[in-house]
Amino acid sequence: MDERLKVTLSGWELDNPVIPASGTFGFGYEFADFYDINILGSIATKGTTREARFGNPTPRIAECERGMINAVGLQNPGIDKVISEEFPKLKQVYQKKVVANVSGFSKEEYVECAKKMDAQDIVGILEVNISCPNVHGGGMSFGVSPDTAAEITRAVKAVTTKPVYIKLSPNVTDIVAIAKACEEAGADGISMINTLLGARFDLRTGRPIIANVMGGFSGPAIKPVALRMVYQVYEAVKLPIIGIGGIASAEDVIEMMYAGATAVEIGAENLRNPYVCKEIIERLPSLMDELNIEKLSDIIGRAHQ
Amino acid sequence: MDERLKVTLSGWELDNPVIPASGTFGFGYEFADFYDINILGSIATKGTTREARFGNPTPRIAECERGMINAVGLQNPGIDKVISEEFPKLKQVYQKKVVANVSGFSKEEYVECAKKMDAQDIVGILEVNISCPNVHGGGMSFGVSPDTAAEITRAVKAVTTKPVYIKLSPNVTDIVAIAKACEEAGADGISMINTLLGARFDLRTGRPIIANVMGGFSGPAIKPVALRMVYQVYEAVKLPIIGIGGIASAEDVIEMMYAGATAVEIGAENLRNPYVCKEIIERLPSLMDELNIEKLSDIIGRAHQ
Amino acid sequence: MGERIKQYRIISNWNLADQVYEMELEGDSSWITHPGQFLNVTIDNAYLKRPISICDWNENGLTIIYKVVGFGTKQMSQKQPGERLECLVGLGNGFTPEVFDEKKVLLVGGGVGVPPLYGLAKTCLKQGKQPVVILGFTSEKDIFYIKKFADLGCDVKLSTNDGSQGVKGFVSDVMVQEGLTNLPYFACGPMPMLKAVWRTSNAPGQLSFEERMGCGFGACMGCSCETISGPKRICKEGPVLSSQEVLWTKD
Amino acid sequence: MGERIKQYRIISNWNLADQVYEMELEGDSSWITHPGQFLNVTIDNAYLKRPISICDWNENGLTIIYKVVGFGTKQMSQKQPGERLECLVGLGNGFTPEVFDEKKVLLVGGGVGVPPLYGLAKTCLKQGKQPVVILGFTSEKDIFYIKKFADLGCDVKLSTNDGSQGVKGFVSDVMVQEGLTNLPYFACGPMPMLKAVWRTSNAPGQLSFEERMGCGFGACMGCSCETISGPKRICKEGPVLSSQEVLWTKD
Ligand SMILES: Cc1cc2nc3c(=O)[nH]c(=O)nc-3n(C[C@H](O)[C@H](O)[C@H](O)COP(=O)(O)OP(=O)(O)OC[C@H]3O[C@@H](n4cnc5c(N)ncnc54)[C@H](O)[C@@H]3O)c2cc1C
Ligand SMILES: Cc1cc2nc3c(=O)[nH]c(=O)nc-3n(C[C@H](O)[C@H](O)[C@H](O)COP(=O)(O)OP(=O)(O)OC[C@H]3O[C@@H](n4cnc5c(N)ncnc54)[C@H](O)[C@@H]3O)c2cc1C
Ligand SMILES: Cc1cc2nc3c(=O)[nH]c(=O)nc-3n(C[C@H](O)[C@H](O)[C@H](O)COP(=O)(O)O)c2cc1C
Ligand SMILES: Cc1cc2nc3c(=O)[nH]c(=O)nc-3n(C[C@H](O)[C@H](O)[C@H](O)COP(=O)(O)O)c2cc1C
Ligand code: FES
Ligand code: FES
Repeated sequence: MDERLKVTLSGWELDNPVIPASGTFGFGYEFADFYDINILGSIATKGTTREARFGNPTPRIAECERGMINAVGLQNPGIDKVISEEFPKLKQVYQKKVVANVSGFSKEEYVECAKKMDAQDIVGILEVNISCPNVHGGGMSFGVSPDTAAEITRAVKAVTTKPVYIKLSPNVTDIVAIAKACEEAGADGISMINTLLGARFDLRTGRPIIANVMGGFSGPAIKPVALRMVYQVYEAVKLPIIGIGGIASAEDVIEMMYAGATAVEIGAENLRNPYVCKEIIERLPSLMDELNIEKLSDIIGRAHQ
Repeated sequence: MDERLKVTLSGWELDNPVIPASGTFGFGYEFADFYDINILGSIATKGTTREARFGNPTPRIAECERGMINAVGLQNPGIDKVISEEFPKLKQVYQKKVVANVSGFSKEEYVECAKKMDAQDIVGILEVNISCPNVHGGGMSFGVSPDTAAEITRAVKAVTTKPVYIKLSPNVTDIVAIAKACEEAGADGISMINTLLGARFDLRTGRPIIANVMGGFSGPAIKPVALRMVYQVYEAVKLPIIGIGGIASAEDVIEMMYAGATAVEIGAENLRNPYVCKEIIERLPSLMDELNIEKLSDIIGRAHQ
Repeated sequence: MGERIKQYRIISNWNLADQVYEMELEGDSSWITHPGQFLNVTIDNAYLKRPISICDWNENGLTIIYKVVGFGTKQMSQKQPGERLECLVGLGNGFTPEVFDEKKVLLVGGGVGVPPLYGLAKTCLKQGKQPVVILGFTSEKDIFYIKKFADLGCDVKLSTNDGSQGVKGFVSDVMVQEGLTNLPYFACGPMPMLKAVWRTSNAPGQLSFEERMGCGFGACMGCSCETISGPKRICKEGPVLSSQEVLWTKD
Repeated sequence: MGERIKQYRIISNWNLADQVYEMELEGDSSWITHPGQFLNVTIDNAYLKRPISICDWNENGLTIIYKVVGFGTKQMSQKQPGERLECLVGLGNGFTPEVFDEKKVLLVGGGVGVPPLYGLAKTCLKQGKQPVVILGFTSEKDIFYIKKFADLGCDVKLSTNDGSQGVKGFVSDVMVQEGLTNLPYFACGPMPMLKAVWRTSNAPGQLSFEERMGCGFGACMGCSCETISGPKRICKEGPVLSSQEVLWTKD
């Protein structure tokens, strides 16, 4: 473990800023087949809802240039089973705390999930996904308006003492307004970005590849959008940011931290290369040497200097 | 010329749906060095403003994975010189009509540009860019609200008999609402999408690569977003759509037409491969054979069937 | 390079039937425990890997059979002997013929669902079983591997949709005609074929499924299907599911 | 493949100085009309091409010199003789020494701004001119091509920033020390060097500029700069601009 990689999120010191993103790492233990997952900064667990969900019909996956679309639709066993089955399985192979990602289709559902997560020692940060574009939750998501984003933030903050990070949707006109609303409502941090809404069509049939037509587009292709939004939000709020979107290399981690991220999450790339987080953590020290970076924490927001 | 490639935009029959996108083909004549530009469906000319503009400071270009960021900022010689110098130069090497792209920083500027373009025989369609994210025109662009989009549409429609196509920005929460507002305000068609707002940072210095920090992100990386938006707008409005965003091959043209486009514009890819439009036009007939497509016009919106 | 990402050397790569190729790979096969498992092939300039079933294997390597249907399989078909193929390995549960006590078993394959049945046939024979094999193809030009199955000593039956060889019709027609509807079965092929086999048979069986995959190793939930015992990931709890788990109805 | 996208065969590609490589290419050079023109190199897995100046050319091909600074130039440095390099050609205006009547002219190059001056020196000599060449480098390890210029018969002067070889300081210091401030000049190098040369000289000259480019052939307006006679595209009206066009001030 390299001291130079340490970063701190709301008082929680991580060994390094590398966190697999929610939905691309299950509840972590699947990856113990590939490497010792205790080397990770933390793990953002699969988006959890009050009830068990199967999610959307298949096909749920489409390939894009340097990215992919998913329309998984929050498949998960429901919060009670996550707590009674998934977390215990994870604890057998993993000794750190997690970034627990929760989602909901009503304020009450968020609140209930947050309450239950609050009682879990393994939860280091509560990451509240107000943005999932895959789910037909009756109209637009909570994440597209400052008011509803603030409402969820306040409601969740009221029932937990864990640091609350609101995970923002990029499919909005003014992401800064939404981040500010979350800050004012008491959020402890911002996770950004969730997937862009995208679609692909089958060359042979002309039909949508995804059963639900549209899905969440992510991977290296979206990185410039993520970098831009992290940069904008860093300028506007004082909260720590977990930077997400298209990260696939140690170079990308550094670039995202320059933009303003304190830590990063890595999503789609885990699916294409299950070793990517390990490779990045191993590569960071020598890359820092090449770039004359003494401590990673020195470079957070360097682009703004 | 292959009859099977013909498509019709507001009564104007194009030999094929392939149109180089505004800002990536200058005023066309530069490309006459590469091939006979009369093979093109049409040409969307460089965004034109009332006064001459130098645009933004350099660097204005950054590379991305399967795409690029530009912050040119509407460099152009101003509408009078476009009419007195650029169009005549173009006419020497090109016999068809153009899609004349205009931009502005006030309603009056749009109106003035539209009036002047209206008198030009060479203009087949007036494409009104309400979305350029590069220009600091005092706050948000006209393209992010249905009201201002409709206002510009009405104002331009009032001064021209040319078909008016409104070019939409993808950097919005609800592109359908904006497209609908344009339809109600009398637009004859929709061009979509303009660039996504993006940023990149220099690995060595940590500084933004683009002098203006952010710029317009385009190229194959953004195609899934463009396809999704074209699909959504096709569902919601009855206007013809010129599909734009990440098109780089004949396959991409077909996919965009499945989503709902009647014709397409090709942007960034012209910069990376000046022959791309020619190659696509030449490839389309054999690809149509492979896919059992009799006439291109048959497949417009096939994804919605 | 992570240890479950393996480099294979291509020994041969040749055209077996219309658009269908057989590729022999030299490299690690120690991870293969059951026929019907698969690997995930890295494709240059494509974001996701491509899942392909193991057809056959020995201590030196393995064989895959694939059909060219798009960008990735096209690229595979253009590789030359001596070149390398990168694969993520150790994927899928595979067939478990040992769960059936019966000696006589039915193997039903359609199109590029045929390859995993070859390794399965070998495993069955090793377990002292007598496999009856029904292979279904669209047309004469698509047929491959009949002789390979016969050479193993299997009883092989053939159908083509257009009747250009073998029985005209579907594999399920052969099942009925030949009175094979009471044998424990193993099936791999397109979804309509799996459903037809499942409907036609009165016995239990194992079905190998396909789905568009994100990861292939259980992380993304991209490939899930609903079963009697809850959601299953085709790549992890599958691709082989028991006939008793599917949520289909018999009519 | 469009006709201005050319395939070159790499004849040699070797390390000339610290991170600096010289690459000899066999292929079409008929498009080269002036020293200082450039081509745009295709890089695998990169979206944009990379502009590199022509250093030297003859009827069989051309030579380029490049410094490894990132992804694209690194990839170029790893290419082996016999491999191909794809380039978009016919780019840029180039130097026009013929516009000056003076026999004695000054060529000033800094770092990887040196290469185009080599072709220019040859052209000057062909036109009966006597080039005085000042080459500036950061340090000893960065120096290249001094002997090549000397072998042509040029009067060569050297500066390094750290004084490890030649005059310690900048090329402009050499201009002053050697009394070369009244010669028509040609300069290529980093922006601060161009400015220093321009400020130091009392004569007219030609300056070759660099800018991040989108297309390299005049389509995108990515590379524009403002001049006395309006905006110019570095890739099309440049990269060489007259010293009388720049909008700098003398102090
Ligand atoms: C567990 C499993 C085992 C498989 N084993 C074999 C095998 O042994 N031999 C063989 O030829 N094929 C097999 N397939 C199918 C094979 O994975 C696809 O044909 C391949 O991924 C297509 O890649 P492409 O790049 O050529 O096609 P693309 O250009 O990606 O797509 C072309 C068409 O292929 C189909 N397709 C794409 N991705 C998948 C996918 N992940 N699963 C199923 N269909 C897809 C779609 O119909 C699509 O329209 C298997 C699939 C799975 C899930
Ligand atoms: C007209 C022209 C002629 C040139 N001639 C030469 C030459 O003869 N020899 C030589 O070594 N270099 C030359 N350059 C610079 C060369 O184009 C860049 O060094 C190269 O594009 C960097 O590519 P990369 O992928 O290695 O670096 P990247 O990874 O893309 O970037 C690394 C760094 O290189 C610089 N850079 C990137 N793109 C450009 C660009 N288009 N122009 C200038 N700097 C850039 C930036 O500082 C960046 O931080 C020339 C540039 C221009 C515009
Ligand atoms: C297959 C898949 C499933 C995802 N599921 C969730 C989820 O359950 N909750 C959530 O907040 N984000 C989810 N995401 C979004 C990612 O966490 C991440 O924000 C996004 O993919 C952008 O990062 P990337 O470009 O590195 O993939 C999912 C992404 C993918 C690819
Ligand atoms: C260098 C550059 C300049 C552009 N200038 C304009 C412009 O002047 N007016 C406009 O409406 N769009 C402009 N665009 C946007 C394109 O016309 C197009 O909408 C966008 O690039 C998406 O298409 P692409 O992915 O094919 O590049 C520009 C794009 C680029 C890359
Ligand atoms: S493909 Fe990712 S879980 Fe099956
Ligand atoms: S680089 Fe495109 S105009 Fe110069």
